[in-house]
Amino acid sequence: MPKLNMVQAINLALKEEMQRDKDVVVLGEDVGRDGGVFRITEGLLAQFGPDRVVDTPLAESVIVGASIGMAVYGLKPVAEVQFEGFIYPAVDQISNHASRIRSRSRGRHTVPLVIRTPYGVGIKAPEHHSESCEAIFCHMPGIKVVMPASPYYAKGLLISSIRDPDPVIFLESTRLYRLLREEVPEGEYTVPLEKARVVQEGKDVTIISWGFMLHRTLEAVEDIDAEVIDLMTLNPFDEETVYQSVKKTGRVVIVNEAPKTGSFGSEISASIAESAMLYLKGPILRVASCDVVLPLPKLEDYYAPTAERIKKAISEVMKY
Amino acid sequence: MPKLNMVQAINLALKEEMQRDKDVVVLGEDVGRDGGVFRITEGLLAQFGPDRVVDTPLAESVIVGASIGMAVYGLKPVAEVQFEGFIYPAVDQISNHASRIRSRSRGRHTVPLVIRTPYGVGIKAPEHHSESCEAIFCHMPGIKVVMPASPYYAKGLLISSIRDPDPVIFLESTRLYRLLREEVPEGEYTVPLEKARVVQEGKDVTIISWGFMLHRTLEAVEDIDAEVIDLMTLNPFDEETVYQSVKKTGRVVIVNEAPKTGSFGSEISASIAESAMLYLKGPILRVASCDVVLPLPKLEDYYAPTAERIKKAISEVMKY
Amino acid sequence: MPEKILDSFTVKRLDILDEKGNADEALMPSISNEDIRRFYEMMLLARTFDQRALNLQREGRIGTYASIFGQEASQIGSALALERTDWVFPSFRENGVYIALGHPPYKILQYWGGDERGLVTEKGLNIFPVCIPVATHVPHAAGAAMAVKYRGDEAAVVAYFGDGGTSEGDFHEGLNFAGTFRLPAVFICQNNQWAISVPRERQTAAGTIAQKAIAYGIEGIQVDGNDIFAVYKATRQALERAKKGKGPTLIECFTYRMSDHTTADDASRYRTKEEVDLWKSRDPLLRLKLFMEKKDLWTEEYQKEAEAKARSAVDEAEKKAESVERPDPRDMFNYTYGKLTQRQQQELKDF
Amino acid sequence: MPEKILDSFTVKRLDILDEKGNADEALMPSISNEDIRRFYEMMLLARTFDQRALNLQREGRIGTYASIFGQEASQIGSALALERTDWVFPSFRENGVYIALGHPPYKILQYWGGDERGLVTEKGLNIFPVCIPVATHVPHAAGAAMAVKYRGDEAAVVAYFGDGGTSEGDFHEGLNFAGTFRLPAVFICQNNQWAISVPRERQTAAGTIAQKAIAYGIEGIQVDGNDIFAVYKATRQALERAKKGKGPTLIECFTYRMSDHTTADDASRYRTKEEVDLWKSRDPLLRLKLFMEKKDLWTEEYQKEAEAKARSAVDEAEKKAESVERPDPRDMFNYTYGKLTQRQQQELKDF
Ligand SMILES: Cc1ncc(C[n+]2csc(CCOP(=O)(O)OP(=O)(O)O)c2C)c(N)n1
Ligand SMILES: Cc1ncc(C[n+]2csc(CCOP(=O)(O)OP(=O)(O)O)c2C)c(N)n1
Ligand SMILES: [Mg+2]
Ligand SMILES: [Mg+2]
Repeated sequence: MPKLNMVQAINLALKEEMQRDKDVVVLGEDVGRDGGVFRITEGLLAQFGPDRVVDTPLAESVIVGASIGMAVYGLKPVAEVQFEGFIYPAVDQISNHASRIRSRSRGRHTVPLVIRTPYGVGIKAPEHHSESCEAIFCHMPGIKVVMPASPYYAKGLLISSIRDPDPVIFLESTRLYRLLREEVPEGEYTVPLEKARVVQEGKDVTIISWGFMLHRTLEAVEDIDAEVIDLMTLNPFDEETVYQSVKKTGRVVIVNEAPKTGSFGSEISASIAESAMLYLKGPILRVASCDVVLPLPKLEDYYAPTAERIKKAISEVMKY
Repeated sequence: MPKLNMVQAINLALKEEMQRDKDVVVLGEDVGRDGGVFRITEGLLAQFGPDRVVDTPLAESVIVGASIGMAVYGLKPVAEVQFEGFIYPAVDQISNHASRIRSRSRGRHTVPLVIRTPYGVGIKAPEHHSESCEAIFCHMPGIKVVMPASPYYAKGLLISSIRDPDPVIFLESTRLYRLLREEVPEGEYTVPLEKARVVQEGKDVTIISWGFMLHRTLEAVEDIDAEVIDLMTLNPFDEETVYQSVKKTGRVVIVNEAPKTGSFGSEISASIAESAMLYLKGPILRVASCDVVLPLPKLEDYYAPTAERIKKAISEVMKY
Repeated sequence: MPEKILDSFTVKRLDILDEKGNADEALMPSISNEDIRRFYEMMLLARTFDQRALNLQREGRIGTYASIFGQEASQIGSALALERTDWVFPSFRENGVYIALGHPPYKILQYWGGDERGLVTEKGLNIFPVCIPVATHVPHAAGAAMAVKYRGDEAAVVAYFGDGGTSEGDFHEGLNFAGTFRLPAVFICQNNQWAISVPRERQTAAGTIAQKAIAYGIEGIQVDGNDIFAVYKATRQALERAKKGKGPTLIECFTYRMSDHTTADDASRYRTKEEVDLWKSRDPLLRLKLFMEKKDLWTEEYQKEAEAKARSAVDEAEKKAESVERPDPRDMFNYTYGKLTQRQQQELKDF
Repeated sequence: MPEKILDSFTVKRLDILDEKGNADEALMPSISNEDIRRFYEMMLLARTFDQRALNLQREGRIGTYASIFGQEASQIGSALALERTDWVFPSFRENGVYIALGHPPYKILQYWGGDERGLVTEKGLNIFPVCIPVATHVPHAAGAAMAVKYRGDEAAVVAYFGDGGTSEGDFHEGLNFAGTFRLPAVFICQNNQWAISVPRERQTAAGTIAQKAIAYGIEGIQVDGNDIFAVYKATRQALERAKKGKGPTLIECFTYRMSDHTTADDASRYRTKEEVDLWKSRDPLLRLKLFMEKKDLWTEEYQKEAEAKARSAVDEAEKKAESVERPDPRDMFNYTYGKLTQRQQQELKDF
């Protein structure tokens, strides 16, 4: 089986889905000729032509808004927003439209749309290129949010997202794009949405994470009997898997890349505090980025969770 | 002292601040001639003229974006977004700019801006007129979020917001606008930001709420020895007051109007689960709107927390 | 002016039927007498419906309602130019369009009464749900037009919005997108001179809305929006161009909002009675009636019959709207996603 | 065409200095010889700085960098037309503007090296921090212009952005706002023919960017953006109009991005060498040099001196940028709000 990095795995998922289903079209800034600024869409224009791989004008609201129109008409658009920091102009389309059309039309119209966008710290990019604002989209009923942590899961989750009848925000860590390779089967396989996976079993503490932070977490737990959960789909998230693990370990650390206040880690924590409280031995700790404006690269390393900070939180909860 | 409703109290705050400081200007859709669709800015055009009370074109991004430019130049704009459901086009300006300019310029430029907008259910308005999406703004470091629950506090908090050197989102419950009257002093007084208030002391359970939901909460606690906290400023929120109360009562219910998943109630819960866990007797319950697309008026009453649902949650935590 | 001229543009205006009911025969589109009567009866139905809806709101039997009074020619004239395969993206003020396209009037009342099911069109009637956030549906129309083109379908896409809507970023992004890809789209701006309390001149310094087409390299035209023939003709032409691959058109229907913005508004706070009276004389129904009278297509009797027909259709709509059973609260769960989430199942259990 | 013409518009273009260094004397603005040399030396400094920054990036000593190669006349010509009281809202590609306005070049390197302090202008130099989200600063410029007008200050506001930026909603909303209130603003679009890999023709179907002004009822003009005299003159005129209360102007500087989009880009993937070569012959420095030579303002010796001066300024900037002490990590806390929050105090304690 070929070992692929995440760029290649996502590219493969797009290619195979486009081959399989001619309703799948890709659009966004620089996705055609240039193959995307991270080369995710490389080769697609040559293979599928400019009607299916569309370089759009520079305008995120219409990229998403037009995708909604296409989706309602019957296509399955996969829109790329060049960086998550530039998705904000499209928040209105996502929140007021993509998420609501099924409900507002009582199922008469649906929006089978995927919005892919790179997120996160780690590549020392310019300002606004390192956002991790998934929490915002997790607060929009009607929207699904998926964040893969490795090439294999990226491909399988993207295929599931494309086939899902509802709008999915698919967030790709720029740091993970080329960080690791993994065996990725060619051809069709899916990883189901709304299911978390237990990456490693353990009995002392449950650590919940997703995306790039999963890898920082795995670094941090080397000497600990930790159960590590990759949430994969954030909204709707797999409560069952989370609570089961918590009931077993009684200790929880949640690691996410966003600034702590209002991050999705807070939702996980609150859900546990609501539904599995009686099994807890101590506080639920969140390891998150600082509650500050995302700094420029010189201070980036001070901002986001490190393995050290995760370890510290683990030893803290292990006191109970 | 005159008894004013919230519309009058906010109007008075604007009027007095504009009298006091000619850098304070008001802008938005229909704020001038029409006095605002809720009459919040009634009379201001006549008193202060069209240069200070500006009817803008219908475009929320530039309403906020231009306000940022004005604020950096030295004015103190108070922008109105007609309903919170229409603030999404301005999310980019709020998140990528208003919140960051102080940090990005290392204090050289600041954004003393207030964005007022009506939120929430209760008046059976058309679609998109009943949002309660405060959580989104609470996840933006650099932004403050204020939600008054009564006329007196609305006036005092708005004055503080206008004088605050940083951008403040000021959310006004449409349901509260004319629901109750309260003694509101004329002339200058302020209610400090970043401080919660204990509305009623109690020892059995802490109930944390804000805005319109505070009143549903107060309905629900009539027969209970509950400590009720009005958070008032959501971000940054007054952790100390919250934890102190939790340490006293050991039981917590959080009530908010937003759909539960990713709501700011989750942040409060997670913060407590992190910092005051050892004092808790049972689970932290959140009473929130359902995780569904906000329905049209016919189903509105099924969507948001009722006194019944709050009572039910209280009896639930009282079991511990 | 010593600089070179790179390009030049004009803004055109189409008027056919004047206030006295005289039509410019040279410009007149070919419409059968039967169709002329259909135009008139449809405008009458729309107006009758609208007045009833205003009443029902006053009686608290529906919620906030946005009247189309004065804009009947813009709505009916354009809607009747469409074909069944075309897709329509309305704003919140297209009740006349809905009616003309055959969406049952009782459903319109149901929607304004606070029930999503009123938005559900029958299969084959492609009207996107009402769009309340101003101009945000313009990108949807552009996208649907791109899908039409991609599929090679014999169809065009029409979006309706107001003068105020042209200030929004989404208007711009949508038209530019449609222009760039020469999409089969028609953008109909009902310039009714007001966006709530903001007059057209305070919305933009451009002298016309039509000239905004120049920014997108697309066709633009202003038509007398109270002249149903002009609206119909311009829409037909734009649809033809769209379907022939000649790209999108922006049509400015120059009309007037005779009512308050919605039932929650009081227009007397910001505009004069004189202005409203001026526009009364430009009424779209009146002038078509005068035209028909001259052509012997209109009699008192005909009028009475037409009114009775409209009234009974609206009576029926009202009755039907009020007899619809209340929506099931569970529907808000059932239609948020394709299937219930773990959390929703729990919430439903506690419901 | 049977319709009435409501209005007509033209799009103008200003060229003064051609590729061979010949100036149209009738159009030539009055500029002293000293100033002409200043123009030239500033362009040379900007280009020298730019090449150095590209080198520093290659060596990993600064981060991603956006080159201004080819756009020197657009940036220097417009910036030197400004007065000290004017406010500037740059995008991310205005290094030449920063330099021309007197922001120390070492700070520009500091910024691209990942340090916010590089954006801090001295008091009295009103440049808003670099704006990376495309076109989002256009509304800020409109707002600042509104504040200028409100205060009655003797100033204008200038925003810079690219051809790609004109597709964004914020461009539209900002220009429409400025037009509606006749604000003292000048919008300078450096149409460098590309937005990363998307050519100008795929950005919009409009033949020119300048004609987009028509949509806002404001002045618009295209100028040869590699002709510093044309850029300078058009900017002066626009600033004058702004300050006289005649409203905003959109200036399209027709130029070319000779480099990759940024150092993270590889332009050879999407454009031809022929195209780049064609634009090489239109170089803004070259043609000013030829002009100066004809006017006896340029000699080989002068060139060497000017180059040496530029080089030493850039050497100094490089040295200074590299000797700046690392920023204090606590600054990210210190500058998020005016004062630390309860939570931040805790986070700092655990830091
Ligand atoms: C994005 C957004 N902002 C504000 C509103 C509130 N609002 C509803 S209609 C309206 C005015 C619309 O004016 P126009 O586009 O001219 O349409 P008209 O009402 O005249 O048909 C406003 C401001 C809204 N619905 N959406
Ligand atoms: C809102 C937003 N979307 C996408 C990007 C990524 N991006 C950076 S520059 C650029 C192209 C800009 O083109 P143009 O406006 O012509 O300016 P130029 O780079 O040519 O100077 C893009 C797509 C961004 N910075 N901001
Ligand atoms: Mg209007
Ligand atoms: Mg460009």
